[in-house]
Amino acid sequence: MPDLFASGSNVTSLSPEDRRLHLRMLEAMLFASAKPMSEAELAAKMPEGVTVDVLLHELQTAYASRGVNLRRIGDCWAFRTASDLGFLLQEHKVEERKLSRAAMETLAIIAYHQPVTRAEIEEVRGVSTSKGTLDVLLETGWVRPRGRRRSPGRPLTFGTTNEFLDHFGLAAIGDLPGLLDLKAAGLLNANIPPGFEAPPAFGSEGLRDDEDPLDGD
Amino acid sequence: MPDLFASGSNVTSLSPEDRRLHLRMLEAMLFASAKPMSEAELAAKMPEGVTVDVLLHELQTAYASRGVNLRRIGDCWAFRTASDLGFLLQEHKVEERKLSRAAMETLAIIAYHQPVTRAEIEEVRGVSTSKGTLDVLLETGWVRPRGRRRSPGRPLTFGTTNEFLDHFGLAAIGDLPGLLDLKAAGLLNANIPPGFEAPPAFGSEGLRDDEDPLDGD
Amino acid sequence: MSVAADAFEEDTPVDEAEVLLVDVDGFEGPLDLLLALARSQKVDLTKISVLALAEQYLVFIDHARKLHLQIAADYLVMAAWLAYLKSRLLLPDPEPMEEPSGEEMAARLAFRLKRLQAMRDAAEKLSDRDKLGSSFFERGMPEAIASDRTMRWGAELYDLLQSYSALRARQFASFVKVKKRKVIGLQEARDRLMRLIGDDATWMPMDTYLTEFLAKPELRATARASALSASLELVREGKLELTQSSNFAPLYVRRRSASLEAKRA
Repeated sequence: MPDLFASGSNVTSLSPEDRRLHLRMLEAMLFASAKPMSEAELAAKMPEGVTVDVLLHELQTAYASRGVNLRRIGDCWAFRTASDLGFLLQEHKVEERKLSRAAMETLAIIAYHQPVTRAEIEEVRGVSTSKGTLDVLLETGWVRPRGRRRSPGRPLTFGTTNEFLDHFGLAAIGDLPGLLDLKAAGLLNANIPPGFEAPPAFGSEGLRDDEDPLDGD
Repeated sequence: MPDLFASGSNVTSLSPEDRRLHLRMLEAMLFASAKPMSEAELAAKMPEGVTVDVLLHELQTAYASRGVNLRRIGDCWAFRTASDLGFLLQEHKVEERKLSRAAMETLAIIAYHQPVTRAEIEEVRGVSTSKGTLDVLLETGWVRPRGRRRSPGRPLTFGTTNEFLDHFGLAAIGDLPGLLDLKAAGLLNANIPPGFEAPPAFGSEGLRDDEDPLDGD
Repeated sequence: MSVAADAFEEDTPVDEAEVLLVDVDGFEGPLDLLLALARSQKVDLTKISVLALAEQYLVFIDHARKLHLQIAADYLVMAAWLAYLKSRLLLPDPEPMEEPSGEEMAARLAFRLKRLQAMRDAAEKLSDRDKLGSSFFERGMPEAIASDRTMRWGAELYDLLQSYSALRARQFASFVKVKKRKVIGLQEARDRLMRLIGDDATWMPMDTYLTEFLAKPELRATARASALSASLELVREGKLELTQSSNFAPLYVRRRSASLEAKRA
């Protein structure tokens, strides 16, 4: 593999090793910085007598044909994606949003108690679930309507999806820690009354005996 | 200035321009993201049929001697500053919560013995794990429940995450310091390995292999 | 969160009473103490003498006992086991038995010590590594060009487990509340009986006076129990009389005539 820094020096007074180190130092600083850095800021971190601007231009040339370019922004410098590759970053502008506590709790109930109806979720949570909460969970793609409970009103039952397993790194729903496991891990401080273990987590696949398929209505 | 992509290709079926573009695309995506990206994520953005792993190894070699290195982190990749240049970047230092000795020991046992159950951790340490130790490790994001052991009670098994690898600068679990030696010595077994020698017991009758008789003095 | 924060510093002792001298000395259980003693033999762990180690341990525990220090049970269990191991190592093994030989037991112990030491060394090596955020760093300016924004929902498994356990913990609390049944106290039962029976000297089933409670299933048991206790007390004091025709038959109660007469007199 040819070396980016092997030749083409225009700083001949320094040993190649020193020059190489100085370029590496600049690269690291520009990479880690949360904002563009001025030549003065960079120079303050470099050994005395290093001509930072010459090195920066050298780096700029080296990166000119690459996926990332070294750009001059005012009197500052920063690494930026090559402008022709901006289309690749469409997905990286993704803004990560945290689920609300209510949504997290509802998700946990659906995961542990599935298949579960909205009324059952509300019973476990002790508060009524706003329509938005379930909508948000459906939007995440981690929750899906599974079927209908064979009971008066035939309410919808909810369960988790494969994307849910994927996101949380679980091989199967049965791998969710039970209450005793949670307690052992220090996550659960309460005393578990005897006979109050977590409900068995059912597989997300297939319908239960008391469930009808969705398209049955 | 010599070009990183000018030669050394091991992807001969593609035109040099295509290969060059693919490398640039990977560079751009990996530079843009602070979080490690999986090969699958990267491949999804690349033209079909591109062998991403070959290109990534190529990039890794190209960046090996630079101020910024491409690191493999499990099935993910990320650019990180070279660790010998950390002294330049102390202002970016993240305040690290110090783990207790017990937590560090538990983390090491999980890393080296994974998948490992809580009971097995306790067996190695010789004490019951205090409530909260596992909780703290789960909260760091370095440890996760992996699955369940196929044994009575189906206890939960724990393992490490990609964040663990990233934090400790490991490409894979196989790179844990001394892992192979420990394995060879049988020290990662739950049970005493065959051939693990019983240490000499003082005062026991007879001579051992490494003893000579006390002849006539 | 304070519990978790503490755990970063040190495992928190469960109970004050469990804090012993041996623990104060910084040992985390018998295996930890044994390992410290083994290291004091200043030899390679593979070459330690398990017999000498057993003796050292027994002396240590003995010493602690002479100082009248409380010693946690697991240290004593280990002491007993080591005393047994010692005897097995010193005496020739009897006929082959079901249980492992002394040598095998010693090897097993040495293995556990070596394994624990190996994990401690590994933990140290991990701590000493160059770490993200201290020796090497991620991109400081991850690029996010705004337009066509997609949303990604972030949630960690830890958050999920945490929510579920918090939710269940809340329910345990209310579970306990439900268990707090209403109880009819003795005094209440006594006052009630005295008030309702009044001067009535005719035999009436006790339940007559409890109808209000007996209508509520959850109060039935407590109302009967305290009414019975109160009535026994009142009989002892000479204020009431009780009668029953056979086992489990209804209990009849009336004001004791003698007391009535006494009152009239």
